[in-house]
Amino acid sequence: MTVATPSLARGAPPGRFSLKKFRDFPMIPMLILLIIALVAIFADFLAPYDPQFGSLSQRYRPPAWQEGGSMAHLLGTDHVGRDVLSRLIFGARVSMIVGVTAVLVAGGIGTLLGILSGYLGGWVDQVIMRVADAWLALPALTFAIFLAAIVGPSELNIIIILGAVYWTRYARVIRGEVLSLKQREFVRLAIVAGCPKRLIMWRHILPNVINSAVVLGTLMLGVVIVTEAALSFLGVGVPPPKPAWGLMMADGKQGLMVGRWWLTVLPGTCIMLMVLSANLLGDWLRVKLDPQLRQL
Amino acid sequence: MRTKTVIRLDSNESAGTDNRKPSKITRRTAMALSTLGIVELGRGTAMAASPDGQLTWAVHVSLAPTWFDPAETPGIITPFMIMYAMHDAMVKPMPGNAAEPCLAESWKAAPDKLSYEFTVRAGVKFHNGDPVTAEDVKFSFERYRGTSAAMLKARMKAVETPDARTVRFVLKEPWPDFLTFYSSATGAGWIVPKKYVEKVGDEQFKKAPVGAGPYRFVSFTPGVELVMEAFDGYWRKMPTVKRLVFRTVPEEGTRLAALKRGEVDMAYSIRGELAEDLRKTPGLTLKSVVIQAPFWLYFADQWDPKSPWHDQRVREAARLAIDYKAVSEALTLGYSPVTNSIIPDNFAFYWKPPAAVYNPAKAKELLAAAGHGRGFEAGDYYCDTSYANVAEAVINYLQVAGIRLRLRPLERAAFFSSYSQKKLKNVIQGASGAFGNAATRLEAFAVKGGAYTYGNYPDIDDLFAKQASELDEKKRTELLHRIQQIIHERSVYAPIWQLAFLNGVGKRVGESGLGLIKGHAYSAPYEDVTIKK
Amino acid sequence: MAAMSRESLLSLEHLSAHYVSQQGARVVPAVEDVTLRLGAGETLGIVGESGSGKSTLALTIMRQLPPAARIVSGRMMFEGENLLDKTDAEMRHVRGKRIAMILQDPMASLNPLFSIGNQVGEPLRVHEGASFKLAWKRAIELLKSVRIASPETRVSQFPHEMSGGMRQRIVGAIGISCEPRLLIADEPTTSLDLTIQAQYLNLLGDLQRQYGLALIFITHNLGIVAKMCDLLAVMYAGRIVEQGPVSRIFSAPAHPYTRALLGSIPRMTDNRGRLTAIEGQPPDLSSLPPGCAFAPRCPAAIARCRREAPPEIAIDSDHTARCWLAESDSEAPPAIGARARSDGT
Amino acid sequence: MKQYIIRRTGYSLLSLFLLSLTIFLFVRVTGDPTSLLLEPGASLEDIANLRRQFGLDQPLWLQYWLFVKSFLTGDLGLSFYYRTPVLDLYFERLPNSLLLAAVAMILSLVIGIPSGVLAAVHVGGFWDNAGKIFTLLGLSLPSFFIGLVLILIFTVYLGWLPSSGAGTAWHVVMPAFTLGWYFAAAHMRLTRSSMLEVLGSEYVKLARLKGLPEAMVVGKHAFKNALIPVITLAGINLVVMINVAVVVETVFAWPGIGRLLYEGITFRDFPIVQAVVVLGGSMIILVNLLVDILYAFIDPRIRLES
Repeated sequence: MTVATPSLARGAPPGRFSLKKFRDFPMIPMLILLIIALVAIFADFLAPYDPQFGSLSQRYRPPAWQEGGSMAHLLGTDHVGRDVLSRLIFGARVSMIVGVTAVLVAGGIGTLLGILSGYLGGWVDQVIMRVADAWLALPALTFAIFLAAIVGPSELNIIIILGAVYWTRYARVIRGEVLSLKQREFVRLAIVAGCPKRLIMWRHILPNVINSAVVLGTLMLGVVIVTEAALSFLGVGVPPPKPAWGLMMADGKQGLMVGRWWLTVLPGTCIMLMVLSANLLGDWLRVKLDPQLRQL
Repeated sequence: MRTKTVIRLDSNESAGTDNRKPSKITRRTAMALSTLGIVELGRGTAMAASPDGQLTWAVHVSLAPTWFDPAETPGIITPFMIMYAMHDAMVKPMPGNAAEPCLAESWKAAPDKLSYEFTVRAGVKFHNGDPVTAEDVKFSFERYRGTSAAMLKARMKAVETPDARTVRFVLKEPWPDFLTFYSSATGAGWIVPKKYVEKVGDEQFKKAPVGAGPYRFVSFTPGVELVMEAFDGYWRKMPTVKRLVFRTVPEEGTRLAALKRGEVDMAYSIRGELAEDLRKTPGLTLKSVVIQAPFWLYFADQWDPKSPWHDQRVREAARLAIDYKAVSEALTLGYSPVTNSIIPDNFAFYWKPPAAVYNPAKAKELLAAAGHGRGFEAGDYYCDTSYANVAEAVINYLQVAGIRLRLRPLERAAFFSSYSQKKLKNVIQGASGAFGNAATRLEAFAVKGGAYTYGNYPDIDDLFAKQASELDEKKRTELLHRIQQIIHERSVYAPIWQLAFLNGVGKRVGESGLGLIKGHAYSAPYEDVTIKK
Repeated sequence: MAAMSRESLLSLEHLSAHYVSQQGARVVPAVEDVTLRLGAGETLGIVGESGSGKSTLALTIMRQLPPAARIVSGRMMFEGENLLDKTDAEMRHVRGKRIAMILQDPMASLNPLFSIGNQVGEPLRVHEGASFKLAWKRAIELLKSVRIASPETRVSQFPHEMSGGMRQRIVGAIGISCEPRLLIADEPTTSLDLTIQAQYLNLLGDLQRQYGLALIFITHNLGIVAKMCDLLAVMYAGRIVEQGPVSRIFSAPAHPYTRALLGSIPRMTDNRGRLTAIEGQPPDLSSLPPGCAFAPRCPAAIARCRREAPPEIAIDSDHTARCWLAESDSEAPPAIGARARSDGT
Repeated sequence: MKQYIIRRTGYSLLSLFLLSLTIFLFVRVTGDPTSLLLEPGASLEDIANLRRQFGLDQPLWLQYWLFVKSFLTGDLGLSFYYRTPVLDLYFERLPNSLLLAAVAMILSLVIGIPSGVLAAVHVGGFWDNAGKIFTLLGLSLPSFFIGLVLILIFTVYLGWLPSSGAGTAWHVVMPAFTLGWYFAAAHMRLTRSSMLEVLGSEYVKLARLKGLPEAMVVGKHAFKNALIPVITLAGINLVVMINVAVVVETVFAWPGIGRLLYEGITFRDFPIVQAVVVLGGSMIILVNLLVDILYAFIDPRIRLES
């Protein structure tokens, strides 16, 4: 896909012969993400059934092409007779919202604290990094269950949980970036010029770490969605009957043993496609925007 | 109920471990037969064969050492899974009899109902060889600190031991439920060896428990497995299986896989789809046990005049809108009986209500009459996450009728603490497997001040107060039946089903012990469990 | 100064190296039709703007191009052998032993995880089978010869403990460790400050005399060329547009581009001196104009320049230029130099 | 260096304090253990009795103080559920967890690092793409799914491997693979990108120009440098493994710390949750410290810092 010779491409001044032109934009991943996003937006028009309700008499219909399936339920039905296709379609919305928002929350908190920590240094840095350490030691699951108990289960809750769990990754990476940015001339110049700290962080530091945050975000999207599935497995994920891909997999896991593959394989494929696309896009962005970014 | 094929172990050729002294066996057998008067005499002598082989259970929960000590029995069913093996009680539920004399040979209540006198069975021994005496019985009662311990002791004036085989419980005032509590609702009647416990202390006792049950403790690894071995001095009969192993396997699918591969012989709690698969797998059998855990919908807002749930017609409509049989069929293959009551059908004072009806048309009518012809927003539907699948099915039916609810599954701990702290509203999907009788259940769930009562009806409270002091069994039964009837008529609850516990049994198992004792979820009595020859 | 030896150490004949995209759809001629000769002990300076192909040319000589690049045609004679005929394994023994190269960034050229002695002695161990101990001893000597103070302690230290100038000298030591016949230095002094730069250039000069090295200097800095080199090649858009003895070119540049460069010689005080004094942007190598690549920026361009690319036209026996105007000898409009000068500050 | 370690340890203790306070409060805010150890419908008396037994009737600050004190004296109290000393439970499970984590980590590194190097050396080639697919599968499939599929194949259909439990080497295979795959992917990715970056560096270029054999360029000059971030990540991942391990341990009934914690949480077994989290935290801090020291050992630049 890429004729990568980073040594030549990196930091090339404008006009200089550059290999960037050889890097093809990852069309297919972008297209997949776009389709998922469109499906999520227009779920109401696309889904043939209400994703949250079904009839027990219709339960466990296999996909249409399999024996016993019918065109009425193209991708079959689940344990309470809900249409799998409709759930997948609405699941795109739930998973997208949960995934993207959680990444934004984690990214927002992490970037902010990372900048503060890296730029201000001293006790601020110590406090933020120690909190991050303590946070890291608090397993995501523990946190998830506690939060579910306090706030009650909801998508919002999952977003908060995932955001709260993953901000430390951003904070660490961004802090590292800021530390090296601080040594750069334009920042030093701004400091010498008496620019207030707030302004330096806002005007000089933030725009320069935003690339890393974006790249990290695309890579985190997959992690977040898979974590959501794990939480559902343990019963503290997106609450049923809301359709989310991870929840659908967790709900359908028993079907694996009895040949009801569509209950797990279909949402699993959706997750895979999304994670795959987000990662490929992230990889591309990483090379494009910031080849230095290695963490994760 | 089923005592037929219990003794199918005429295996003199069983692996050459036959080093028993025949005299001992005969004595024990004779004892068992004389007291029970069941089991075929002719076969009895064939039990001279020593226990053999090993059976392994895949258990769905983590085993806790507290379960090895009857004194700490919490009010949940699971500890009895182990207690039936390791210990024995004076009186306990056995096949066909909810209060069968075990370590007690017999008992009688004084005419004034102020004292109960038990005779300890002669010649019964603990695993360490000590005889079971009246002292042990007294000690065990006084040592007991599990569920309802405070209440038991508060009502007790004295525990007397006139001789080594006689124990007399003297009550402060008549208490009709004493035997219920002593025999099944608590662990107070399960006997531990006084001398041994006093010698080793409570901590050590849990590490190396000694009891009077059919199996003695061998080893325990928390979270992994418990191993027990047949106790050849068990009074009732010689167990036929040498070793019992209980392995914790939390994931349902894994339990089934282990069963299929023959790693375990029995797997507890195999639900829904997996149960279907189990049923189809040659060599494996599905064994369902109905346990004392009814499920229900509780209309928490019914006392709030502003709530639509205040209208009895709405509650009734909700009850009519749900096809309980179909739900049971879908989730437990139809094994969970639709009893239409919040009281387990094996409990004392249980009143059998009319069968549940599924009539969506009538439900709509009722709703229309109540002014909700086009349906209504009925609020939240709370449930324990582990039973969200039941909720999903139920909520679907209510939706069809026009009762639109939002499912709010809560993680188990959070659910039960919110439930009891009265923080939930609208509709609650509850369940209970607590021990006791109809009165104890009603106290918690229907009477003013009950731990899970969100509101009360004065007539019910009155009736309940009356029955509490009623000594006449018959009158008391009437009063309790009346309360249950009122609850049914007013649709205070919408009972869903009484949960069936579905288990898998492998091909090596002869008698699984499952379902022998009514209401008991697990294999028991273990001395009746056999391996197929 | 300009004593050309008849025996040439290195001679490149019509050498071309292209970057090819994976699908082969796009071709970037980074080095195009380069012909060069360099005798033993001589010093050649290669100058040109960024992206003109200087570094690619150096890497081509080393046969160490990035994977996307290929040598598409030409011959590359070194000590009588065509380097292009060599297998990769054979070529490996030329690299570092017979031809060595120094990279421009001394900060980044040393592996931070290995001691100086380890890295300086490495070529000896690889090419001459020296033992670690022997290589270590030799490394100390080499450090001494590049004038590193107290080499015995420095040798076991790590790159981050050295100053920039020291690191550059260490890189130099690595270059000469196997006493190569040719040393290619790719902008060796850009990141050094002035005094160090001067010291380093003196050092290289000394080493060259001491070991009889031929040197290829790749630089932006015409001042360095004037100081150090016998020969000069000016590159533009992958081609050598003018080459010859330094003195000749400096006194009578034949190509308008060279003239522009000379007009913008940075003063020695400006150590960052980039050759930016010419109007317009360097061309995009993947879409070169049909004629002379410099034509769009050339103040003296004629119609023919835009139609036809000029060949190397001999001005003198050892002075060539790729310019149609050079055919009719040097009648370059003097205005160019002047104008470039006025722009270039 | 010594000072650096001391300072680092001091800050770590601060983290530990924060952690203990957080977990102490969290666990108490969110549920009542008595409601889980008693069936709904239990009498209020029993509940109060149980609360007294657990010491939950004491004021919060006193409970916290007792917790800290017990921690410092090395006695972490009795589990509510097991009524066994928490420390016993912990150390009974620890070897299993360490075994699983170690095997999974080794597996992930043994698979991840070479395939990452291979992918970096053949960018865009077969190995790179194969690695990418492998990577993304490991990253995008929830581990319970992988676990159940493995059980389905190797236990139910083939009958080769035991479904669950611990004991023999065979028992470790499926859980370790399930756990290791996810991390193999992460390690492969990081090795690849860090390797690519190092391969593009000037010193690798110089190493090539020195005429070093490619194996030596990749193996000596590039690999060692590329390894630094991988080691850092592996250290952090050891921590993350505890999280992911909960699912794996549940699926395979692996008696590890993760499940102990999970059960502790679901039963609101305060002493267990507190102990596991705080002990786990200490371990994490230790690992981080070791990683830092190892890092300083590999990369001499850090040695000079303090």
